[in-house]
Amino acid sequence: MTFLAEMVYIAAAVLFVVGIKRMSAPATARKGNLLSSLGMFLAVLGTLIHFRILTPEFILLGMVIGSAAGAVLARVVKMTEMPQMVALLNGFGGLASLLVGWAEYHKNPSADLYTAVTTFLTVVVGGLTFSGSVIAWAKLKEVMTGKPILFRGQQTLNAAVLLSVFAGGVLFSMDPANNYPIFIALVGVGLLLGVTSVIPIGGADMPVVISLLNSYSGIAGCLAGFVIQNTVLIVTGSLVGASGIILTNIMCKAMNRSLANVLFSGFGSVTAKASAGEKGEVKSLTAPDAYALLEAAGSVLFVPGYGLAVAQAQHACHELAALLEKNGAEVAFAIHPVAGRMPGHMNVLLAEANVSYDLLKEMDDVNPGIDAVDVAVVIGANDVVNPAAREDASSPIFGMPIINVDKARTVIVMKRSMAAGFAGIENPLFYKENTRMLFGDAKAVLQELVSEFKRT
Amino acid sequence: MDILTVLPFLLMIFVVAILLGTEVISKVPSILHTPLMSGSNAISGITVVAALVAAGEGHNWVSTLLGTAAVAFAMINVVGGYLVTNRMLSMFKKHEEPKP
Amino acid sequence: MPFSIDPIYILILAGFVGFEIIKKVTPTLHTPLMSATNAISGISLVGSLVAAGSDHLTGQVLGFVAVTAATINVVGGFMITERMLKMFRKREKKS
Amino acid sequence: MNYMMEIVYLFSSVLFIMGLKGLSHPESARRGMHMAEAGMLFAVIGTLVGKQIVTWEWIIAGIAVGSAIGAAMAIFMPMTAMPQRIALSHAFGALAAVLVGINEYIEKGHLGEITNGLMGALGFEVLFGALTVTGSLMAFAKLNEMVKGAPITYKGQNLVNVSLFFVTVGMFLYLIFNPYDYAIFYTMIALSFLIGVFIVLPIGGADMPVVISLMNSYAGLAAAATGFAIDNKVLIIAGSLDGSSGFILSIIMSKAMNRSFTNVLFGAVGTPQVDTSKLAEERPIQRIGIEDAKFVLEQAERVVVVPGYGMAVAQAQHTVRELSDELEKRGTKVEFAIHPVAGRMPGHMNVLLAEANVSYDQLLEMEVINPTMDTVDVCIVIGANDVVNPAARTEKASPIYGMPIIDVDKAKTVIVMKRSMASGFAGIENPLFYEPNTKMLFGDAKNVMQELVAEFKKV
Repeated sequence: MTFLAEMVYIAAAVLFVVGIKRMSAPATARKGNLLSSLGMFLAVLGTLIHFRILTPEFILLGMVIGSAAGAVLARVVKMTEMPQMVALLNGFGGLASLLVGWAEYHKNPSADLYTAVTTFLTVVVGGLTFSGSVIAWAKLKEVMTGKPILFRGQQTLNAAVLLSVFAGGVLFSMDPANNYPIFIALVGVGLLLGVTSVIPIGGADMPVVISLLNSYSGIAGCLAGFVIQNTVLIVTGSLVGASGIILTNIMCKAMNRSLANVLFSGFGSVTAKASAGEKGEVKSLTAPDAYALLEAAGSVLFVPGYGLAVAQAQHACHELAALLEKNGAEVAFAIHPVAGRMPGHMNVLLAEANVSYDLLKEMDDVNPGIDAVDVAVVIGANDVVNPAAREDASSPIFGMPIINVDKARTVIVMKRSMAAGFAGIENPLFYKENTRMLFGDAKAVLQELVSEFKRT
Repeated sequence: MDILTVLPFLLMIFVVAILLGTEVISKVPSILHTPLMSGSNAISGITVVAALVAAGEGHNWVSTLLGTAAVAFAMINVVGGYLVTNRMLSMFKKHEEPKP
Repeated sequence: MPFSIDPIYILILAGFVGFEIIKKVTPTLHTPLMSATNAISGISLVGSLVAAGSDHLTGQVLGFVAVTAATINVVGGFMITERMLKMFRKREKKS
Repeated sequence: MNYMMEIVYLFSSVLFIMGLKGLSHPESARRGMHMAEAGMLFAVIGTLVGKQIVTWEWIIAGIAVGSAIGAAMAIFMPMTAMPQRIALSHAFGALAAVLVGINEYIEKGHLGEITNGLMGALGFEVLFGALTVTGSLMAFAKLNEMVKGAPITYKGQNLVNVSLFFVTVGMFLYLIFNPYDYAIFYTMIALSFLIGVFIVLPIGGADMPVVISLMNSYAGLAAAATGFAIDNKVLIIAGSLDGSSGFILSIIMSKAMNRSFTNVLFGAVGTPQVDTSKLAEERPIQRIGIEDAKFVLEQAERVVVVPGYGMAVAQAQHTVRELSDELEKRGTKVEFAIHPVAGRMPGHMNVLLAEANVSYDQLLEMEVINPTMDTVDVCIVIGANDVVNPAARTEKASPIYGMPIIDVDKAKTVIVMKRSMASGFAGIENPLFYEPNTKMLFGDAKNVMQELVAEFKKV
């Protein structure tokens, strides 16, 4: 490896780190993205110039196809479909690492132990990332059922697959030169592992899974870096790996679950224990009543859930917020960490609808001052505002951090009907003294409110 | 050994360590800035590692002399730095329960 | 290639850096963060380039697919991140 | 270099990082430092075992002498002398680096193995090292008042410094391409010793925190350069951790003093800036006696103490803590507002108060206390002056305009303890003293405090 290429790699690594660092505030984030793409450009340029690359036409063809596909994907994808897109991209990352490992092995089958072990790990992690991401993508896209797929002997099967990965790995590493078939089998088993580990996970747990696969794709890249002894791959791979793990951890905490619980239990399906002893009475109200409430409010807090995005009501919501602001009310949006389908998803959806980012507040910032809020409007969110998480020790979501809307002076809950939420847990919020239910489709109701405001 | 062959690795390590240092240290609250300084000073006494080799390889008396002096100075940093940091940090206590 | 400890140094240091930096990213930007790191992990493009540039057919084919997959990541990832970040605007001054 | 030793080094590096990370909270700080200590132990043992060490006597002698001196300094130095200790210790660390560098140069010179790259690393090592040695010694002398603390300036100073600097850098560049020119090598070292003296001479005592932090950074860089010279990663990591720590601290310090980096290095401020921005109308000041002060404090629900270096000089921190205990016994909430440059090095004041048994959750940073200043009943300013000077906020003509200050003037009542009406270190008039809600309590900080405590105990 030439000296100059290594220097270019160092510059690229720094650009990546600085780029991510800039992500810590919306104002600097775009510059950061630009910097890290510059880093990528440098890394590619350095590699192309300083390796004796014999057949550039294949490379160029691959890069043209890849760029075109990537650009098209990036242009057309809807913001609600971000999770699918990211899942797919994770998959491609894993696939690329898998193929690099394979090509490296093919080029030099009689490698030493170190190279054999790292190659085997690269291929398995890369394959698992690829197939796992494809399954996650299919689930999110609803090509296949979002429900956990459970069958008898599943645990046994998983254990068997895992065991065969290890056994195969050991066999392969002992004598890589004569074990091409075992290598191919390992590729297959790695792919199988991705499938078996993602199918039992339900749609609600997808944020965790995507974050985890994100981390895996980084780890796969990092391992590939070990195979070809390339520093910039190791640095960036571990950056991405760390990022994914941190996000996974945040997601798990926000959902009050342990990682092991998500991976092995298939939670999304079960539970549904209606534990509300006295239900109390539900007070519903109509759009004009809600208008009167909002019109008089000095501060309004919107709590959007994924239901809002499904109804494509974020634009109507923004319009209402703007009208309320014009009316002199203080408006903010409280975003639960798991709102949406991947980390930070809801923020993007609201940003798309032109909501200013200084109105987007994190749960931890909103909760302490929530008793000063006049009206909290819950749209399409359920579990993340369920006070049972705070009060009812027997509830399955007990201990999960929630947005304490029940402490606001008045709560308006927009909901289609009284059906329980995604996780099937009864929500005592609906029966609280200060809660008013506003039934109907979120978008239609919001539009009604907007026109109510405009009339005056 | 020509340093140019290992330089890239070393530089990469240097750069990444600088980035890391900046991140870790910018989180130290100003309460602990003095212990931070004496602590990181003790850490930089790691020069002792190089000094040990210089003193102990026994090539000639100049090396031994220079090396020994270096060992002594570096050890002042290491021992003194850690001890004094420890002494300072042991002073940072939370309130005891109010006496009855 | 012989075993060397150097890459392990770099791995561990970079891991620490990653943790420190990413912990500070605001939750508001978690989705862009993820798509950006995704694009960055397309760095396996570097490895793919070497593979695709080798002198035997299998390597070329594997490398070709790898280059394609990695480039999708790189280009798609950066572009979508840019697109998202463009949406995060501060409120304009009210007229 | 064998694997085992490299792995030990790697382990040490990780321990160092975790150690510094631990410092982000007083709770975890000591455990962190224990980790860093263990890291150092491993690194030393690893080197002794892994390298082909032939002679032991000298190593043992060096370790014994160094440990004894270090331990003695650590145990017996008073906390107010912390900046001096740190300055000295920078000098020692840098000296060790210089010696190692010279040795490497001699040995490799004998073998004829100095490549251009190696020379580059060695050059950095001895340059930074030598400059840090004399620079820190100068700082030490100034802090210890062996050399006068005021800036020493003369005509053409900047010209001399700049030309010295360029000559040295020129020699360094020459050496990279002609590494075997021994005379130039040693002259370069001598010159950088000189540079160290010259760059600290014109810097005043008030700017010492910045200088110490900067020296800290240089000492770290010298260690990192050593790592490059002998291909040792743990030196690079530890050195760059130290380097970045010093760098961050000097930036924080410069910001807190409202000065730019270059300003500190070349401006020779700290020179009593002739400041004639006297207040237009001489307003009367209000004095207050001990008994009245006690009365005011007794009524207060929230008291904030703003200590300055004057308090430490008067050794009044223990009495201050006694007063705070008395007040807390009465149900008053007592806090300490610490300006980043209070004391003589970063975070110095916190250590002094911690030594006097003040709980660390009572020590608040400037940014934390300022927003709630208007709910403070009484603010006691002891031996601080510029860091509470509202002119920094209001008066554009003031030399400290723009410097972040603790907004004591927003508290309901301010009691300023001061020896006399003389202006502070920087010689800047303080309009705080003439504010209607300010009461002046003249006298020696320690005596006044003791009287105040006695007054409280009387009841």
